Amino acid sequence: MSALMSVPVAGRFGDFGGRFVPESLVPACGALASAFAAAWADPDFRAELDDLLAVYAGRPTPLTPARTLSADLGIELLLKREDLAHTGSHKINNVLGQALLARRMGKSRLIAETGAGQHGVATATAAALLGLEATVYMGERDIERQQLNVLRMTTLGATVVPVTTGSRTLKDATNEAMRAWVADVGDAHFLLGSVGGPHPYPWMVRELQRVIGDEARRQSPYVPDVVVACVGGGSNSAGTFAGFVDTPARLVGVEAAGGAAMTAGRPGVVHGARSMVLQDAEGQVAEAESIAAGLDYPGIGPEHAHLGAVGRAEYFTVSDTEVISAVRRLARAEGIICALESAHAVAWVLREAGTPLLPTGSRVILTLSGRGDKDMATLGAVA
Amino acid sequence: MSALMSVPVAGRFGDFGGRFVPESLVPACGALASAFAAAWADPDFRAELDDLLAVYAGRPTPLTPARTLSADLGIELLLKREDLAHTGSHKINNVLGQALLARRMGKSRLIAETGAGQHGVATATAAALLGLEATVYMGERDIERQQLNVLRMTTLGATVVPVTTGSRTLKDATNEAMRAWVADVGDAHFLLGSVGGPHPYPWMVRELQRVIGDEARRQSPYVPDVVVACVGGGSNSAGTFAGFVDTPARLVGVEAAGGAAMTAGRPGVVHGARSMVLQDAEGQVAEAESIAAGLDYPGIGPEHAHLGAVGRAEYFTVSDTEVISAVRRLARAEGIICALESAHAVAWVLREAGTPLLPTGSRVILTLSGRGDKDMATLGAVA
Amino acid sequence: MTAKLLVPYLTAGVTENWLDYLLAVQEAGADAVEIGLPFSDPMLDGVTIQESSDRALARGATVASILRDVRGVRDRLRVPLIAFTYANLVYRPGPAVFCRELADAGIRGLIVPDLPLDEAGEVSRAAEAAGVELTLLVAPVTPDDRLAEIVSRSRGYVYAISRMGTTGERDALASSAAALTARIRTAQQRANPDGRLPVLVGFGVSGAAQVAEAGRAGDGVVVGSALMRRVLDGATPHDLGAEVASLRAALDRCDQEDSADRTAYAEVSGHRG
Amino acid sequence: MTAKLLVPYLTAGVTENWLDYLLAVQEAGADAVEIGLPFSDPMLDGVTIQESSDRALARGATVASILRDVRGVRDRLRVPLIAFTYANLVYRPGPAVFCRELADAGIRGLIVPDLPLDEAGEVSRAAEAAGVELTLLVAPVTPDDRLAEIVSRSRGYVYAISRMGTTGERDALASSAAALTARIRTAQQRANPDGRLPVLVGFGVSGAAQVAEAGRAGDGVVVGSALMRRVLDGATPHDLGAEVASLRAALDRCDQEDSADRTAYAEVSGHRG
Ligand SMILES: Cc1ncc(COP(=O)(O)O)c(C=O)c1O
Ligand SMILES: Cc1ncc(COP(=O)(O)O)c(C=O)c1O
Repeated sequence: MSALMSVPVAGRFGDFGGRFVPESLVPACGALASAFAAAWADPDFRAELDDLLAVYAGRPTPLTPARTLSADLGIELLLKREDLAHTGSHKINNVLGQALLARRMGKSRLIAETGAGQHGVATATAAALLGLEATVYMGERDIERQQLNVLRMTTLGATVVPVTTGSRTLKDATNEAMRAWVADVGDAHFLLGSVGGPHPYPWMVRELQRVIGDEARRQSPYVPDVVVACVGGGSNSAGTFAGFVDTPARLVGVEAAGGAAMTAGRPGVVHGARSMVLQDAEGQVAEAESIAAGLDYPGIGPEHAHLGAVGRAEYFTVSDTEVISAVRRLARAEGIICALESAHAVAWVLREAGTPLLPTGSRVILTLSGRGDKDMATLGAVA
Repeated sequence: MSALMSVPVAGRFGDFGGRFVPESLVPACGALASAFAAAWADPDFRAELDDLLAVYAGRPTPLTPARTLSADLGIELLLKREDLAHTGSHKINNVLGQALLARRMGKSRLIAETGAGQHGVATATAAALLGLEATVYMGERDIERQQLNVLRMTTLGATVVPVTTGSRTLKDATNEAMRAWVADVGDAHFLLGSVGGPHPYPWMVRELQRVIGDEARRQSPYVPDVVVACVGGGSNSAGTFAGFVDTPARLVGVEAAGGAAMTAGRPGVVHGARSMVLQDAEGQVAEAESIAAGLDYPGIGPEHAHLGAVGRAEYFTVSDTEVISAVRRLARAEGIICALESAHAVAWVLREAGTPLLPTGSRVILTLSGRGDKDMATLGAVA
Repeated sequence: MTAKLLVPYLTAGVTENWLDYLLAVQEAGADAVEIGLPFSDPMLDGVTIQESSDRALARGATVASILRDVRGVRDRLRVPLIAFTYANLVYRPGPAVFCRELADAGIRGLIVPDLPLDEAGEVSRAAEAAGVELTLLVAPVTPDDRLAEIVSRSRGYVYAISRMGTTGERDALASSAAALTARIRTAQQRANPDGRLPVLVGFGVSGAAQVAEAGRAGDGVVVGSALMRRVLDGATPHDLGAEVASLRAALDRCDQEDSADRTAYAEVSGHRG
Repeated sequence: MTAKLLVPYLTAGVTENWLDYLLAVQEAGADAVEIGLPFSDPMLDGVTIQESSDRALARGATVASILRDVRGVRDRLRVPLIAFTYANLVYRPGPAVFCRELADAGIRGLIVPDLPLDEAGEVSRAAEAAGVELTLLVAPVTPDDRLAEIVSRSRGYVYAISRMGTTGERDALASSAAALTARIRTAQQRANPDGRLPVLVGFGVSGAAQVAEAGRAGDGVVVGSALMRRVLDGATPHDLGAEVASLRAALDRCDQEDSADRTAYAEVSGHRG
């Protein structure tokens, strides 16, 4: 099983992955793959990153027993607390790694796409820390519903560019970011926020996020029965799964019902990789529709497509309504307000505990990918 | 020197402190003092609290070198990162301790006052975690400028009661909370958020916050020349100072120019303790006026009054304008958006670095008491 | 005549003509009047007295101006005045100065609700030196030994807090009132069987029925918020006098029904007779 | 006549009468026409072609409807058509099916900008089997060895991306265009000195001057955004024909000035003659 998660040959995860990018980007992707491989094998680079993760980003994040919910649901639930990481989500793990890499490659600018704004905030943060410029592309619709994060990015000195095309969400922001990269591929590093995109991104981002799973594995008193995480592009889940893929633990990814590439999509090519994609019969990419801006994305990282195809991981969906009550229930039971994205994983556990999918007595590790401050306005509006 | 910080005899810190409360509250204060003394001496209680602080609240928080600012300012600046603690500020340290104590005392309700809302959020959090009820009093003016935290509290299941009297800020919220406590002293614990109030609060809250200073002392490679923290009621500073009071480090508290009890106040009695108080010639308490809701308070904990009187700690003020640029400068230099409250400490360092107050080459530990998400709307408005 | 004591509370300075209210309640049968020196942060007061305090402060009332007012009507006052205020107003000028000023204005007593027994030493000495009676408060939760100590250190009256909570009108008088006055009497009996201070019941007493009930429990009753509510709502001094007169009547009725176990408080109180 | 090639680009389905634009540019002297099959996420296109694609999709244009349209005017078409679209539209039905459908509609070539050399195998085989020419793209940043490989695998033309960036009008033609076409010719020379594919220069070419410049650099030029901008702004087929005619004239002028180093592309291109 562990071979599933190793370095993908030619950027492939089984039938998925690859590098479907304009010729103008091919050399840059190649250079990035080599640079990351070299850096990842370089103990100095690893040490610098580990140090930043510890003294700057607050790692390790705790593994918190959810005592009340566990008792209520008849399971043992442990929460991996990425909500406590600096900037408020797991996104910082990836961003610090890539920003260090960009500096090592002599780049002066970071370009990023963002949905919920967490990746944008993390990118702006790393740029400030390392003295790089940052330009963040964000759909107009996401700008409206994630005002807090827009203010955070500009306070950090980043330029936020509103994207007005298509569904005005993450998919379109990603298109714009890639266009911007094509135009400045020499000076800019495209700091992709999840495990999608052309090789080496799916592999690199999963490696940078595996700290979640590796830590949880070390912190947990046992190998759990089930490991569960929400899935947007799939980075927090990929990072979590990486720590458990070689154990008997079941791996569960939870998608937004309105953005369920695994559950409702078909194989396709978007944003540089072959993976599962929400699309119509002709191949036009569908617009995702979820209350969680970070899951409002019609694609998913290719490794998930592969893990799903070979049956190593299972994928389910939950509805916006379930998600809203999950945020509230977790808040009231455990005193933790998680992000709407993360609440997808919680909602699945709440729904399935005691069913054959999650039998009573199950030991569960759930990654809380981020905190919910950014979502308070949205939640207030549906109160 | 360490005697300064020991258990205050009869609740006194030199000329300051005491228990100036209605007779109706005297027995409750007495019971609380005994209960805390017993709990604090009980290894089981300490172990339970330490466990919660670690696996739930994310302690220890890092001590982050501020590399860019250090280079720019010609000092060595280390940041104690309470912004990374669960709920986003140091307030959780105190709240978890008092909530555990309340449960141990058989109380079913928590009553709290809040200014910036951080203490209210922390209280709502601990109440949810431990299955207690929470009622939080908050000035109407603070409710307006800290909307995010109001939504967080209600999401956590707390009742937020708007206070419409006086300056409609923290002082008035504290009055209301004490009134509510008088009316329900049997079932309710008054979970005071800072080192003010009647004995045992100033001592108890400082003990619960000393984890900040103790950790920083352990994490720092050296005893710093200067330890600096912002001062509202004075809890994050008291907790920080506690770790260094027996060293040669200078202790510096930074107040809001508009709420400078130490710098512009005189001895007086408010909210149960004799301390320094902003007041007029007759003794009417002044309304503080600061951009930082958490520092909008005319009083200060009695231990600070004492540390100031005996010269062990120094107190300075910074203006709202300096605070706003400090938030921005820290964000752009280090990728950390701190709370407006915490930015007071930063602003002082920015202003004084290289002056006789903070000579070039100084080694400084600065407590960042909280994160700035809650202040983004305020900051956006003054952009 | 040795009736139950009726002690109205008035926030000093609440209106320009606040002295008219003072004189009106005196005429209506008050045995003494508590005058509130308004404080910015009246921690133990409910909304009504907060509002009257805010109004007085907004009008520019100060301790000095109030004492000046009081001195102005000194020769028309036949009942004792008791100042009710918070510790910070006492400490700011210093307890000695503060108490001397009260005495100079002819004020007989002082109540400081946020100054419990343990903190009262300095003010107590200053009051005594100035000839001002510092009345201490007892609460339903005060334990017996502490209660005995308070009773022995209190001057003028003993103030029985009828309920846990702030000042302010309530629907019914708490049962704790009677229990508390009984405990206070026991302590008084034990300490000094021959003479004792009157026990005033206060905090949330409103309306004739409650006044009568409180009167039965103690030696007298303090009525504050119920009166200040009327003032805030626009009652004239004459209106307020009528209100106090009706409370007086209710109290006297209860007193007669109850005369069997009446105490000869006139002999122990410095305030009447 | 062996002039420089002029290849206009049109987003298929952008208006109901889009075929009129197609026929008009043919009449105005186009040597071939790229027809864009609109895709929801045109990653390599600038705002103009994004907007035309969105408009076509909003009108309900599909690959099937477009191919139907094309079949309808087949007998009036004298120049080859080249489909320009993104990989997902090719993979959804499968490359074999997709390419057969193109061929059935009489479409001669295919360009897929997000299908670089390394990923092109399957589509390339399917295209060949269906008799469709899969034209590959070369970018200024493409290294020499890779460029040689692309040149040898490209069919129909070699597409030289004139600049780093998306499609869309620019103020000036990048100097990288001439450098790139020179490198491509060197590679072609080395591989097959006797015959070679025409090199088309595209991306951001607009206006007569840039067309002439691009024509001098390569064997022909693709003009897309500059034309689609006019269509979006309301130009009629006649207007667009006039525009293309003026570009044709500019290109021919440059061609004559430049005739010394002209290549006999007619002999190597499958598209003309
Ligand atoms: C808190 C949080 N969780 C999850 C996601 C989804 O991304 P991924 O699936 O890559 O972890 C996001 C994306 O913005 C996010 O902000
Ligand atoms: C982030 C933060 N820092 C500081 C303070 C001031 O409190 P203290 O001086 O007790 O630390 C507050 C109070 O709300 C706060 O929220």
